[in-house]
Amino acid sequence: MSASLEKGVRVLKEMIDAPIASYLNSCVHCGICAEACLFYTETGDPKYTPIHKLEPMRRLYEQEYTLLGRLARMVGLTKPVTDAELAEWQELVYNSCTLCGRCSVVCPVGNDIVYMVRKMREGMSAAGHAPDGLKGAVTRTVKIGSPMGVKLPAVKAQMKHVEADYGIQIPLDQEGAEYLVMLSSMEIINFPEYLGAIAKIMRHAGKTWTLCSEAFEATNAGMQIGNSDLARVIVKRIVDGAEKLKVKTVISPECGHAYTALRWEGANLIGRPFTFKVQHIVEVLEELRLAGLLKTEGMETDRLTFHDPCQLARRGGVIQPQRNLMAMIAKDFHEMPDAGFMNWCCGGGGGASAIEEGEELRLEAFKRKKSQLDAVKPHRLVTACANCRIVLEEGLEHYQMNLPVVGLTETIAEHIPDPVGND
Amino acid sequence: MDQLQFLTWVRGTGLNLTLAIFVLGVIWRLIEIYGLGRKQDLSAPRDVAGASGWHTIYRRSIPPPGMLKLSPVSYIGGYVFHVGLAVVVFLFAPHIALVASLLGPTWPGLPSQVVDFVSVVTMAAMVAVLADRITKPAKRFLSTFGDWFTWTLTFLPLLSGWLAVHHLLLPYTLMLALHILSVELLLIFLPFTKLFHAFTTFGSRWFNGAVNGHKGVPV
Amino acid sequence: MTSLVDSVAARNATVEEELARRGIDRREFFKLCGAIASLMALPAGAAEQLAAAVAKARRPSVIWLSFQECTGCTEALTRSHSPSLESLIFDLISLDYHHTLQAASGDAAEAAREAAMKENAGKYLVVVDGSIPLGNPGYSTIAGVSNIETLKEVVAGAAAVIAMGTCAAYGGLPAAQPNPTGAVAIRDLIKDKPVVNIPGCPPIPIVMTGVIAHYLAFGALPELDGLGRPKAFYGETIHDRCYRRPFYDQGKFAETFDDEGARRGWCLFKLGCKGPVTYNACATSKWNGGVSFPIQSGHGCIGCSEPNFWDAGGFYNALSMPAHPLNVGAGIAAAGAAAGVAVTFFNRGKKGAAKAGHETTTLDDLEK
Amino acid sequence: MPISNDKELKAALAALTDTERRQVGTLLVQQVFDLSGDARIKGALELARRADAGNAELAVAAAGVNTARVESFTQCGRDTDWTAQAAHFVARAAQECVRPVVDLGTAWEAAMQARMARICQTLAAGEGTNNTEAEAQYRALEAFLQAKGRAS
Repeated sequence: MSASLEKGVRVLKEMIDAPIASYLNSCVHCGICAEACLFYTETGDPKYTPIHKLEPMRRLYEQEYTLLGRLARMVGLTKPVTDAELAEWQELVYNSCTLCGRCSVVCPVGNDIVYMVRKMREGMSAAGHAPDGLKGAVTRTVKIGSPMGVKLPAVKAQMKHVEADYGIQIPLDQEGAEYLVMLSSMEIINFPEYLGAIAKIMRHAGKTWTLCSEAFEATNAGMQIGNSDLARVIVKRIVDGAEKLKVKTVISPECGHAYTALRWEGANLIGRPFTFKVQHIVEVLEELRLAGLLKTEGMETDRLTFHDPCQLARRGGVIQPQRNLMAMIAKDFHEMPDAGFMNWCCGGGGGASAIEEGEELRLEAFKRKKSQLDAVKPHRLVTACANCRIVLEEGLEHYQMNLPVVGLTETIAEHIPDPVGND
Repeated sequence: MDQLQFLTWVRGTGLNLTLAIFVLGVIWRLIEIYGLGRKQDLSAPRDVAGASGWHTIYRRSIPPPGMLKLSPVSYIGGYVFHVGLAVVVFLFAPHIALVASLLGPTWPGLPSQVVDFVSVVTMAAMVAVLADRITKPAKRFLSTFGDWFTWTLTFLPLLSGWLAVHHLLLPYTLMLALHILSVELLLIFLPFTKLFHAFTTFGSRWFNGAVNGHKGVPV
Repeated sequence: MTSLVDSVAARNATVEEELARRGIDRREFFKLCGAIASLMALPAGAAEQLAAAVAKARRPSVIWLSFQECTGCTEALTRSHSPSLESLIFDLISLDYHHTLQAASGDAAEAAREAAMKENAGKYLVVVDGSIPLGNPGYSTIAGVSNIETLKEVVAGAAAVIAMGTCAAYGGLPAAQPNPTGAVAIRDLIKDKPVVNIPGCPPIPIVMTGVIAHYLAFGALPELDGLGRPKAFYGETIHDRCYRRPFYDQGKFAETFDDEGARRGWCLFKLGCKGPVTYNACATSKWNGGVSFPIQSGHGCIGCSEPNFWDAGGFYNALSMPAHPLNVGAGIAAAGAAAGVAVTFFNRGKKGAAKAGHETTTLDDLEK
Repeated sequence: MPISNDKELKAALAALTDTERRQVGTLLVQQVFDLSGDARIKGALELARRADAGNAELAVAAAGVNTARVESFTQCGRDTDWTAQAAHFVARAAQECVRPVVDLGTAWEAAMQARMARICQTLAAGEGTNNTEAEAQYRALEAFLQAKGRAS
């Protein structure tokens, strides 16, 4: 069975609900969502206006779910959605949308546009109009277990390395541990220091934790491509792993979309509430800090600022914790303009960074982040999402900005003293 | 049909027809839209004070940080003409008398001269917003026939009403009749065009607020 | 009141001779012409010119036809009080036939009319009050002859027709819903003769005098507006000339007929006054020799000089109010709900079918 | 004094001066340089080896190495090419050697990143996780100390 327009339309018909109907009837074409979208503000191309990205779905809604719309179609006043149209919209719905949600928080009539883009991707993917990059990523995640083809040996190798580097034993498949730590492939491959930081922090806080051999991958390319069937397969592994190991809390790592996929979409994908808690690592660190279990020493003295990953802050509700954590370790911390709730996206989220043909557009959109950084001129940039880090570093490299990017968890771990008696 | 007959028709049968279509249209469309329902969110909510659908309904009237300077005409022009419309429609003596006669309650209005000034400001704001729609690339790109049509539908009652009150341009009988007719056209088309955002905005803001409020994000 | 019959001898006398015969001196006559000239907004110098012309004019023969009417128009014209301007009207014209006023009756009356028609063929004026029933000629007849026949016959030789009162001008109350007699106005029947409408229920006598004097003096009917009314009298609305207009502008309205506002003489807009939509001279020339007019006596104008004023909604419904009580009841709401529920039923079905027909996407389903 | 485990390695590094630590770091990175072969890294290592390397030169070299490092990231969602990833870690290890100030931490970091590069190579070859980079690093440090004539 292969993807087809008919399948895509059927999925969209399934996805359209009262909120989408209300939104599509409320839009007054005021263009303010464009002013909030970096793909429009940095290119000036009106086709990137967020609400326009939903045009095929809007027409389908009108023709299928409104009386006048159905009549109009019967008499040929409106044209049904075509496959060519969906193909044309692929660039708008994927390459030029990172699901950052800024349009949804500014729309004067309250349209949750990113909610609709996420649903539209269901139809697009079912109709076979998803970018190859994402298709590859979701195929590898389902077949191999990681969008970047990371298998357990690689995880084990990194565990061994971290054990040597940090001198801490990395637990694997420890039943009854309090925390189940997930890793994103990005961290396994590019930022092994994250696992080291976790090990150090957990030992410092005296918390039991474990990795899970069947479910080490946190990210969910199924959600990024916008296909709940595949996302369900992926997230189910984590749920099974967590429930098998009977952990109390699953920690979503320094990644934006992994958090959204597990924390907010997970229960809806598998159709029942979780029996365990899900927390982003930043939430866990804040909890430890509040419980007095996170005693850091020394302060970073250089000029720092923080990039809020969209899925963590605006889309996830975790905004103040990272500031409290930064206050613990940074003496010279400055907020970027529009930081926090209204922060601008790095340009690579929502699977966008996995789309090769979207590279040029992403670098164009990065100018918005550049202007934010230019306003603060930090010496180092701290964030809490591995994908943001790479997209930021590529952008900074492209614009010859010499600005190192570091993870919040690793930076905090550097300020945790080694317990006495260690070698 | 002469002017007085035309006026009598719009004040009588025409008004009756309009209110019927309006009431029927609004109820039909509201059920048609919100009848689609939505799935319950099974994920564990994050309770944060001030993060709920109800909060968003009023809070979304305030421009989010940094947005006002990006689209000042939309915000300021939009505010002025919406508030202006509300004042002209609900605080002008003849309108209050009309609504009171139809629905019962009455309330004090503003002096006619004030309402007259407000209506001129409202019309100016609408022209500004129209100019913005023509010049701003994103807005122009989005604009369909519906936008220009609904702008006209909203502007004509204001203009004809102002001209009627001042007995300008056309004999009062005709101008008053045209004013009433323009309001009737506005009401008839309201449930079937983007003007229906007058009703669905609250539902949309509530959904937006609820979905994000579930995640503890006060939008 | 000069009896019409014995005026036959005076028929050929000019207006001047006739006035002298009645002992009305030239000053009184000049006062009349001055009043008419000013009323018709003629230039100042026109008074003498008007007086000279009228004096020389041979009194035109006038045939007054009364059809479906209540004789209110005649009543207004012949109100007898001090030798008023109105009574002088009969000195300007030779009223040869008026079946209410003339002493003769039966065949003698008809004979008088036919004589006048024959003698002044092509020059006499026809004044009509009352509408003409087309529903059935039998509804209204004079001497066995239907109004429509009489009208056609008389108007054939007329110089001009003056439709006196709203009935003759626009059909009037007889034409009100459901218009059982099929009443129509003069203008609907007479297309080949100049017709002057002098609406009002009844119209203001001075307006009649003005039109006649204008015809006598200038040998033509005054300038008319779109509805055939002399602009001199019907060019402005009552509202524009109303002495209570400042209260309207300040929003000071009487709420009931005897509340504080009414006693203070505030605007009667909220009590249904149709002044704003009614063109007439009531507010300026007023009634009964300038004593008063409806608004001045505390009652709103009912728009009696406008076509269809009788069916323009309740006299006490303000112009900004619905003309008739509205019925937008539960039925409408129910219909709306029904439509909504019906569509929702189909939508849910369609959504359910889409869900049921959902084919779980597998990896190779991503490729077309 | 033979070095047989990381504890002794760290102790030995602690006993060195900063300049010596930079040279040891460079030495360890040189051992895995074949996994990268990037000219910018080659230049940086040669510069780091010279005791008289000035800060300005180091900064220039650091920028080049940083570019190499960023370019060799494995892109999100792309299939991992472990060989290329090894080059990424060589660049990260080299970055430590051209820091203006080198202390015990940076030397140790260079060693660790060099080992990660070797791990990537073993993963690319599919030989599981064990490799002999650690021992190679011990031998290299011993040789360095020998050459310095200091048998600590």
